[in-house]
Amino acid sequence: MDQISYKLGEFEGPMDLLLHLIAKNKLNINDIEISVLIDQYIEQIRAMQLHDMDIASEFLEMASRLIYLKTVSLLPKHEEAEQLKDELTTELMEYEKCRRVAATLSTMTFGFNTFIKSPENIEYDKTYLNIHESEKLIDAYISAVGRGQRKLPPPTTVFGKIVARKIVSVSSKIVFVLRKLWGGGKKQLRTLFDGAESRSELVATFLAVLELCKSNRVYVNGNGENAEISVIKERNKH
Amino acid sequence: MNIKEMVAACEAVLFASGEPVSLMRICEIFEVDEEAAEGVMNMLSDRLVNSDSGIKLVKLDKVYQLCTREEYVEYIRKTLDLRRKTPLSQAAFEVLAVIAYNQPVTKAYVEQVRGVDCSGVVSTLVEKGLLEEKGRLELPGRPLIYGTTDNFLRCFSLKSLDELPEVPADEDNADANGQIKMMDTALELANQLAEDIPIEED
Amino acid sequence: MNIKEMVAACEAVLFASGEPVSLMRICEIFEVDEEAAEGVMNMLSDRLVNSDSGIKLVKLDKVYQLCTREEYVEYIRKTLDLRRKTPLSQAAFEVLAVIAYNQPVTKAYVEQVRGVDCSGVVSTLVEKGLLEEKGRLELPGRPLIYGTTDNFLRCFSLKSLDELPEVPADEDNADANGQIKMMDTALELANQLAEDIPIEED
Repeated sequence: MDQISYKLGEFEGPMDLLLHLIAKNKLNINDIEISVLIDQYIEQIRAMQLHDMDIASEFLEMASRLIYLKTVSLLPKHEEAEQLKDELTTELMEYEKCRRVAATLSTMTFGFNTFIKSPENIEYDKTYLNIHESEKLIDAYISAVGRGQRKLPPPTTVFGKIVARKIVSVSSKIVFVLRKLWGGGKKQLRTLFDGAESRSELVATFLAVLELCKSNRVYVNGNGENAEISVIKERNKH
Repeated sequence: MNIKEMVAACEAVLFASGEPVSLMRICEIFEVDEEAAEGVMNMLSDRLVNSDSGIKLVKLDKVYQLCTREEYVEYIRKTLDLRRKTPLSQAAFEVLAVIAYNQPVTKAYVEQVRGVDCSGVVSTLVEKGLLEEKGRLELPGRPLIYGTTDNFLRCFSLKSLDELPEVPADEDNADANGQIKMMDTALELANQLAEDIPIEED
Repeated sequence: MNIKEMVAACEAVLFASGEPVSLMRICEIFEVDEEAAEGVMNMLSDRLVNSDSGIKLVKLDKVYQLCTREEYVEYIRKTLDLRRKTPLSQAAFEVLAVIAYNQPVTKAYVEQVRGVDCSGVVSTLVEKGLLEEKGRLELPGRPLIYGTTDNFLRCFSLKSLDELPEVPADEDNADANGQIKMMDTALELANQLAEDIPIEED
């Protein structure tokens, strides 16, 4: 490889590195040649390791994700690989958009050249004057501590992961949704959630619907979260 | 009190407060209606310009604030002993971009888009007064949600969030890609569902 | 730089620094001699007077400072007084509630519960007379502990802390709440998804 002289610090994260590689290899972001990308990414990480650099866990996480993607691409059935690739593509496009906006913002920093003044140091009675209902305190307390009155809320990263990572049963739910739509009729979206037994099942069903939308297999139409939402099978695939 | 005095008094109030002062506050202080207050503010702004003042009046959403004119930045930097030329890091611009266009959002959302942890950057931006807490999301763990501040508007010379530049067109995806359209429908749906979830604001 | 610009630049420097600036410092910043600097300062002072500004230049010994004109003090007082009526932010309410129900507690405790730094909020609440220091904890670092004040009781119409409304017991949403709760959960998650999926706004 020609130039493995980058420092990890030059990249804002694994996504940044991936976009760099995509640009460098003139790959089409909508249809990435995944094997090229993966090889180069791994090579970068290796090079960094060789240079004894501290590699942030995010880079390693992405590496393992890519390796997994490459592995499933080798399987005779490509469905999961396609899904994972779509997911990665969407994320990359989104991050690319973020970078473009950031670039625009960074040209608009003229206002940083203006300065404001600190407030005059005038001594005055700052005692709070408003009167509130004492119930306001309950709301605020519940808001701070949470409904379950946990002492410590789980870190927000937990939620990133729920969505970032596929919950194992999504593919089973895709089958479930398609089976429900067998024959091409319409169904109320809500009914897909009937009989769900756990939170993760609900998540999986919802993700399955999104996945199916994404891959053009179902069509969602209607307004509001109520009755009008229906799921239609788009084509007779079976 | 004649109008000239009122302009001067407003200037004194803005000067002393340092922080942005809302139009409503001005109305309360001087016991005038919004229109009159706005008129006074415009006069103050004009006078500052016409008298070649080093200070200008900026309007952000519905608040007003006095600040120095850009052209004198160097002298102020010299006085205050400030060295830094680039105001923010690349990471900071990215975090601001995600939050400005999607606010209010959780840190987890920003991390999701950028693929890296950004607690540090977010708290720095809160310290710099560019971001602030906007409440919590009604979700387990009740994550905090963040949005931009009036100071953000001032720093990026925006009058309001409506003036945020459009997301630059994406040539590659512009050609009607069915895939993306479908995704949009799914997004719309998710969005509609989301609308019914209360978000607490302060 | 012409003389008008220099006057404006000096004004900007004095404005941004907030504190008195010495003549010597002005000379350094603008690379002029004392006489020239004094000339500029006099021009600035005159311009402020002639343009009926609410701000004036004060000279003390060889130090200069911008400040508001005395005749407008009343309005500034009024502004400050009105500020006392600005309702608390959501963050402030949360900090107050956490302390009210668990007092006396350290700032660290509140931060642990809320998951974010809240030094700023705590000191604002102390200033507003809603919280006060209640001593120190006998722990390494001897952290301060905080509790609520009599003014807090007044603001929430409470006779004593015993009257604090009870936080409703949590009806442990894990068990047997049936379909409706499940759907709520799904909607909440949909919200989360909506948040995590890019939505373009124009």
